[in-house]
Amino acid sequence: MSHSAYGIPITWFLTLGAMLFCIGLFGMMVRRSAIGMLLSVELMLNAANINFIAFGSYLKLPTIAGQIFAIFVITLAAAEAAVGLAIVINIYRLEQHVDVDKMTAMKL
Amino acid sequence: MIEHAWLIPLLPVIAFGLVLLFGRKAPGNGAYVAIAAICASLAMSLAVAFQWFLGGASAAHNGLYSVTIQWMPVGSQMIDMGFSIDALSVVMLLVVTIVASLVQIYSIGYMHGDPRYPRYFAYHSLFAAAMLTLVIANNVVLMFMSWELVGLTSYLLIGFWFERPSAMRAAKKAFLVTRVGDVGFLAGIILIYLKTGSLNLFGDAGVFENLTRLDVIGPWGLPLTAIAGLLLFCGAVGKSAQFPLHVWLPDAMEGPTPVSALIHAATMVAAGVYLVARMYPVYLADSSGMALQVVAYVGAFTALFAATIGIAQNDIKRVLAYSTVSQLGYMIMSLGVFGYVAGMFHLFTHAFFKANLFLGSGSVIHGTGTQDIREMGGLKKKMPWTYWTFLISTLSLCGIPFVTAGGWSKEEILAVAWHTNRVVFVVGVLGAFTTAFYMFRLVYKTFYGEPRKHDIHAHESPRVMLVPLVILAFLAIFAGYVGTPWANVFERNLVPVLGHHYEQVLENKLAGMHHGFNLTVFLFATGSALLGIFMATIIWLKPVLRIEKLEPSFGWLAKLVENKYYIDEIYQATIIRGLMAAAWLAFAFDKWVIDYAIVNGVGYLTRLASDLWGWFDRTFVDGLVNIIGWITKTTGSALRYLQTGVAQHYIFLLVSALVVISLAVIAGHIREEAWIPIAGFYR
Amino acid sequence: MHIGDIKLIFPAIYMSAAAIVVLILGVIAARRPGKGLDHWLPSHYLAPVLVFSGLFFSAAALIQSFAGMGLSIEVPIGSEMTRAPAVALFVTSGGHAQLTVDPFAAIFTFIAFAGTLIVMLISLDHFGERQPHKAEYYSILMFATAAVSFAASATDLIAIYLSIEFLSLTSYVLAAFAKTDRRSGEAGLKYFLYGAACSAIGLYGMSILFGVTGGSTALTAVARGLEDARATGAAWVGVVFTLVGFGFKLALVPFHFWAPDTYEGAPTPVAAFLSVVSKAAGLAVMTRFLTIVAAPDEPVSLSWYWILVVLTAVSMFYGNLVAIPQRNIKRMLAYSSIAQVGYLMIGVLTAMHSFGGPGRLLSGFFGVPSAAVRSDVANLDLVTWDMQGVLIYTLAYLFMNLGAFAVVSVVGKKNPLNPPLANAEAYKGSEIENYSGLMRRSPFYATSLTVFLISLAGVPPTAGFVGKLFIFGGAIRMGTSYPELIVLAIIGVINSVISAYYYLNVVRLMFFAPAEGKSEISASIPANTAIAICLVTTLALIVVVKPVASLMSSAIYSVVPGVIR
Amino acid sequence: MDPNCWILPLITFVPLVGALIVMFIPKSNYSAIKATSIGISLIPLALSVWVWFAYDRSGPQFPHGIQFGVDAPWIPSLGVSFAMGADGLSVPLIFLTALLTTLSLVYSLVINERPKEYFWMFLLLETGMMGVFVSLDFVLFFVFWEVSLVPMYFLIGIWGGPKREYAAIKFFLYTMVGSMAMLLAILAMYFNGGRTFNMIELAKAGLFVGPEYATVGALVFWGLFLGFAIKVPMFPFHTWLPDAHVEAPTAGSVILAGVLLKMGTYGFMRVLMPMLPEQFERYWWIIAVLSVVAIIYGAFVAMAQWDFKKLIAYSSVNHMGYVTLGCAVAGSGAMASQSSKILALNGAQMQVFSHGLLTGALFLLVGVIYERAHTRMLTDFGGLGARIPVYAGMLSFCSLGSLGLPGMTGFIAELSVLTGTYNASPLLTGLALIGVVVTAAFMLWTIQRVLLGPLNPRWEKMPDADTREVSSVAPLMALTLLFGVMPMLILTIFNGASQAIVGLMH
Repeated sequence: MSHSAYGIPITWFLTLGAMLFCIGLFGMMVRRSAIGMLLSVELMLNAANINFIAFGSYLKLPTIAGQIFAIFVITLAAAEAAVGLAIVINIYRLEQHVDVDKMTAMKL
Repeated sequence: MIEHAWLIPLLPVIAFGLVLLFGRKAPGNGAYVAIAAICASLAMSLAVAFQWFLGGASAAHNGLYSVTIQWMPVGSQMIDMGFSIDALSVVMLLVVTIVASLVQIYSIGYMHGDPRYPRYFAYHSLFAAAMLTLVIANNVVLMFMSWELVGLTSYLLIGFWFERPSAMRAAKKAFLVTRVGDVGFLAGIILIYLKTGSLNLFGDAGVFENLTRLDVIGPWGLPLTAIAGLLLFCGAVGKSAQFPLHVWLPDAMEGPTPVSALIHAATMVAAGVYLVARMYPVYLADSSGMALQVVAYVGAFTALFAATIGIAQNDIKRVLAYSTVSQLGYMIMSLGVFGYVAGMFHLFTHAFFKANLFLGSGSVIHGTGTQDIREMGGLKKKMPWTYWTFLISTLSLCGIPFVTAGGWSKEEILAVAWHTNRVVFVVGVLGAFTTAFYMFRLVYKTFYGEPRKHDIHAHESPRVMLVPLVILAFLAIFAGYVGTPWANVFERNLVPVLGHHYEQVLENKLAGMHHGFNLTVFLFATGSALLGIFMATIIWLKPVLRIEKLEPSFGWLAKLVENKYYIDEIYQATIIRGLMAAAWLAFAFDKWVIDYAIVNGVGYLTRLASDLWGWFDRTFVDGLVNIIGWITKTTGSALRYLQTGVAQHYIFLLVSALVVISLAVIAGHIREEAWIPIAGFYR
Repeated sequence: MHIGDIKLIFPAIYMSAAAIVVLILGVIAARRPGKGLDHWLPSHYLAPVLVFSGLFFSAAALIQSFAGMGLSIEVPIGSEMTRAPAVALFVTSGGHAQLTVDPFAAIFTFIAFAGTLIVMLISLDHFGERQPHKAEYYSILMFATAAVSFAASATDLIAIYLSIEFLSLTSYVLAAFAKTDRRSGEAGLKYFLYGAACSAIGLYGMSILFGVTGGSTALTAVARGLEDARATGAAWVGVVFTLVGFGFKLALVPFHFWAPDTYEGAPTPVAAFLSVVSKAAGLAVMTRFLTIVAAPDEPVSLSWYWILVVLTAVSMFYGNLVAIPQRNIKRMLAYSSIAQVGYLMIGVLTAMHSFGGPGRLLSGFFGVPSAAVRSDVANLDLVTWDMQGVLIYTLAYLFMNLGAFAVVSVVGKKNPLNPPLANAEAYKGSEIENYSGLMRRSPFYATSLTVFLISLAGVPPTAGFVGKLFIFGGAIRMGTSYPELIVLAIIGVINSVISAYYYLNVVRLMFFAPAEGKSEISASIPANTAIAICLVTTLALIVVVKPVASLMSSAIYSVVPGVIR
Repeated sequence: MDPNCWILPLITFVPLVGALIVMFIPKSNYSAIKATSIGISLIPLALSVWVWFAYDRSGPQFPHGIQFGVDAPWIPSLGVSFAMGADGLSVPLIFLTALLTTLSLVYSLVINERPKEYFWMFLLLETGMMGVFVSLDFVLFFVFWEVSLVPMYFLIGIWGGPKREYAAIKFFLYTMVGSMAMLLAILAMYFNGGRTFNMIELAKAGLFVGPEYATVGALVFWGLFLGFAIKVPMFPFHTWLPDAHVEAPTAGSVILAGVLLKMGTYGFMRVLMPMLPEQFERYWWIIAVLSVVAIIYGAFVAMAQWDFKKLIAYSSVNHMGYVTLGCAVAGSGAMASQSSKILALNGAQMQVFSHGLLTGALFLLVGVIYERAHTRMLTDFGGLGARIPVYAGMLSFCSLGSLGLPGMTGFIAELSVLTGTYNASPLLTGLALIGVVVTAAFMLWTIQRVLLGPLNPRWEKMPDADTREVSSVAPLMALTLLFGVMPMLILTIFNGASQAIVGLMH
């Protein structure tokens, strides 16, 4: 692949992002505890951030739109984490466990 | 008076309404109102007849007076309907009104004390009205409507005592069998209407004028006129109880005897003959002549066939019923062999003496309380009036010449048969012999010898029943003088009814027939009658010839004849059971195949599918199925089952769906090695 | 960055401000119970009043956006002057607006406000007086409404993501609001986890789109970027991943797994809110995204357009078939709303064809549509039938679904907060058997629920029928050139018959089954007014269709920014 | 268009207003509810009689123009207008609907279980039915078509017999499938016929003519046919009728048989024949064959029934067979001559009217005997003729009328249809004639079972028909006799409509 301005081509960043995304996704599917799933969500969001920043800077005429988007995403990730933890704590107070597999009161 | 001829049928209808609504309260609880109406009609008919035959009206209206009103619009043209007076209808008017009024007077005595007395007279008036409308109708549909109404009233009157199951069944049988015939009649009407474009008989646009349009070769190589003729004849067969639709008449004897006298002897059954006579131009226009052939042979066969059965009957009314069937066969036979005038003349005379016979048998039953002639005997002395009137009518029926009316008309028929169709002539003579044989068997069994059952103390009927008997007996003798070979008034007036064209056709069909007294025919007719009487006397009056000795050789024949050739049983086995089986089969098909299998099946399947899922998910919740087994099983089957309640599973399904979608989307582009430009795109 | 005319976005700002006011009042009142503000100015009655006045602001914004529709003005950005749509806000370089408050957005804001008003009326009755954290509940509800109006007008990837997340977060909290009830907690958690995953995937998709289409986040720029990046597979994956985010909001089939459990678990008013208002937001964003960015290429390869067609059909069948065996009415309504989304998607696909269709892609100055489109613009009345199906059905769906949920909340109201999970079986509030013989106990609720269910089934003369008439009409009109739409219409018809079955099942129970021993049902004035409003609109829509239809058709027009009249 | 004449909207919406008035009467006040409902139902009856006489027999007929027309804009952007009008086809049906509703309400005076909802639903049903016969705009037609469906569902469901729920839901879903197919067909016609829902313009627009529209035209034709055939009901789609009739309350089944079935045949004559003449001529023989099968099949299955009401339900299938046969022949293109096609169509319309009167009366009579004996099985009756003479008279009059005895409308209708069919295909007429005989058989068999024979001891003290029952059946009998003897009065009305429709069918 051609030698790019920053020494390493953009594909490395994209693959890193993709790997992080897949780990997060896998984490969501496999983790038993809600907290674990929260972590995986954070992972996925950060993977998207990496993409944004990489694309933003590697364009022929680089724009900062990517970074702006990344900043927004970070703030929202924080808010999401807060709300998520609030709900998880509430569940823990009721059932003394946060094991998602056991929470099947409503099904089918 | 001719212009007001439409009043004749209207009066009985009004009487019907009055008696039905205010029966109990009317004078003589309904009887006098009905009789007044029918007598008024009789008077008007006589006036019309007088004006028509003697007053020169027939000449004034050159043989036909027809008035119509608008009835039914079809597209641009309008079908109209009305009444017409000509010689044929006047004759029938006379017959119907005379017999009807006499029978109604007779019924006062016979039906005395019946719980539904007024309703009987209401039905009687309705019958008279329907019959009179039929006779003067000039539109085929009006004829059909009155034809069916006549059938309805016979149904009501036969089933008058409907508490008796046998009467009820007889009524239904009568209506259905005649209905089968009527369907043929209806088909005939439709064919005629479509081909000639009109339903009115007379007038230049009428049916009779453009019958030529019908004379085109239709299916089975027959001209349409023949087919139309045959279809109309179906109606006649049904109504006039010809073979094979004759089964209903003997059972119709379940009704009160005056009813049998009026309807099943004189008027209604004659309607079939009247229909063929009225539509005679259709038969004459038939180039192949097939229709008339069929009419002749059916008539002849019925005449002989019914007469033979008459011999073996033991119920007085059934004997007379079969004799009616046989005499109707005679009339139809005569029409078949171009004996147009003879047929109508026989109908004219037959009405009187047969009505008299039935009323006579009515008074016998009224007196003795039984209908089985084996229990009667020796009534000669106890019921002299009934005996003499019965004897006169029997002689008239057997066709004794010079003295009785029946003689003249039967001799006339045989004369025509002699001229045109010898086979029919032979059958006629044999018929005459058998008729005389069974009639005198009846007379000897009922009136001669000693009373077989001793507890019967027969008494003469009251005068109100005897007066009609005497009048009818008088007519049975003198009605014949209208049509004697020398001064045939009947023929002079009836033939022009056909209209000049068909009159000519009839003329050349009967060309060369000797119009006077025909010695050979006379000898044969009277000879066979006298032989019949002689045979009856030597068997039943003075038992020279023991009937029992004949038993071994003729036993089976007697058995066969006794059971009316098992016709009823055959019908029962084939048609009626077949119909019921078809009905059951159709219902089973409807219930199981269509309703259950298809409709409920579809409904059931969807219910089944959803219930299956319901059951499936209940079992899963309780059972701890391991994850791997669960994933492979569920993704395959129930969608609902996907909703497991566990968050991870949801996300798993989301991801798998996403993967599938992305692959599907990219599939289109893989071959274009789409990925390479990304690197080039960026620095 | 040019700010643009703030008055257009005022309703959203007003709503957020009102939410904050209610929150502060609630906090103050909570600190001094009894004699304080809580006594003479109870916050939870203030909220509906504020929302009601919000309605008027959104109407004003609608009128103003109508005026500005299609006009473009010179806008100073940085150094040079660029043309931008008059109704644009926060215009970035190259004339791309982040928010475009065109009539389409204004109508959705109006719908959101009306929906929230009714949800609040239901909540007042459902939770009654003694609901803990009343103020917080109503303020979050108002924040969510503000989020919906932002989402409706977002024409920029960032704006879309932000407003969708804002709405989702608020609805996670609402879903889990009944703190003491285990079912509500569980519902909230599942909703949160599933939502977070979907929005993450959506975000990842947006990042790919951002990259592949040349680095701009504005929808119009992305559309042009897609034009030449169409060949790369990545572009399509990006679009699909982004659609996951919107699909989650709409509860389209593969992204619907959260809906049944959440609707059953969450308090009924929240379920109502989720099923209507949050879906409206999803619908607005999906329509805007599809009509602007979409371009199912010709010849139609297995592009993501066909995926949407398949998903629509599957969600219709899935929603209706699985609703049949349900025994809990809220769960049944959840599946029924999944099916209803199917009908809505037919409308969206038809709308997409009539504007975003192939060959009509926006080219030239900031996406001014090609000549073909401009010709259609001229005679507004001619181009009917294709676009307004979505909006009319949304309006009809809003009122009939909210009406149904209102009655369900009134009938199922055991006590203010659902009982704890322990005696879940005891809590039969929303089991369908609970409705047997309702006609004898409370005829008003029985007849109104019957009208709503019959309307959901699409039987005339209700609003549902009018909606379906427009949707199927549009499908058949476009169907002459895109036969797959006729197939969808036929599937839609079949499904309305299937849906008639389980809707009528409830009606059957209410009218024919005996009502042994069940108590008379009574409800406070707010709930009755909510039901009355929905009843009137469901029955009256067929009469008032004329103005509504013309309003909707012109609104749909403006989806395409910069359409010059 | 001539100036709007507001008589038809008045007839349609007076019952709706009445229903609202009834809603405000307190539930306990039974007599007030019944009195107001019957009073209100008299208004449309009076208006429909006025329309009957004011109708100009030779005036403009459906496709070329309309009488009592009204046309107001409703959704102009879609070409939907509030259009109503009447012609030879609909005037008698309007009168029939009004008459049967009033008589059913008179008969329902005995209903004391939730009477408020009962009468309220009935008046709503009347609006629905009336709307179908007068509306000239497809959306309006479809709305009224479905509006009449819902109250009937409740009438069967709440006041019906033991299996009422199954019968009600079956009735609803059956008709809904039909009407949904019809909705799609209407929309397709809308786009092909120049974007208008107005029936007059669509009839003039010559839809789906030419080979390129063959498949679409066929699809639309069979869609509409399905919608109407289910309602008639024609042979394969008839299985909902016996269940619905047996389970419906007496007045309900009178309206169901008397009017709801007519909406199907009205659809044939108002929509299928004038608007899709080319398709109709291509597929007429299928409809003819199905109708003859219905005639024979209906008669035979009726014969195998023991439940009195089910027997009459199947006899309706038989009678409606004649109607569809008449329509099929009228659209048979070159097969039949013009005058026989008009005759067949006249016969079909006459049969619609006569079936409404006679079967309506029969169902009332079945109700009368059911109230007294609480059983409908024919085996339980016998010999009632002696015990209840007035009832016996009425029952035999109506049964004989329905088996086509001359002097009543049934005969005129069957005669005309059979004559018309003969011209098109003698074979079909022959088969249909079999149906005539079998109909006579099962009708007489029923009379014999119920009225004749020895009196069943259980009914010793059965009271005769009282004034309420006689007054609800007598008008129907009188009309059958009047139009039977003097068909001029009604046939001139039908004649105009038939000429217009057949004229369109080149």
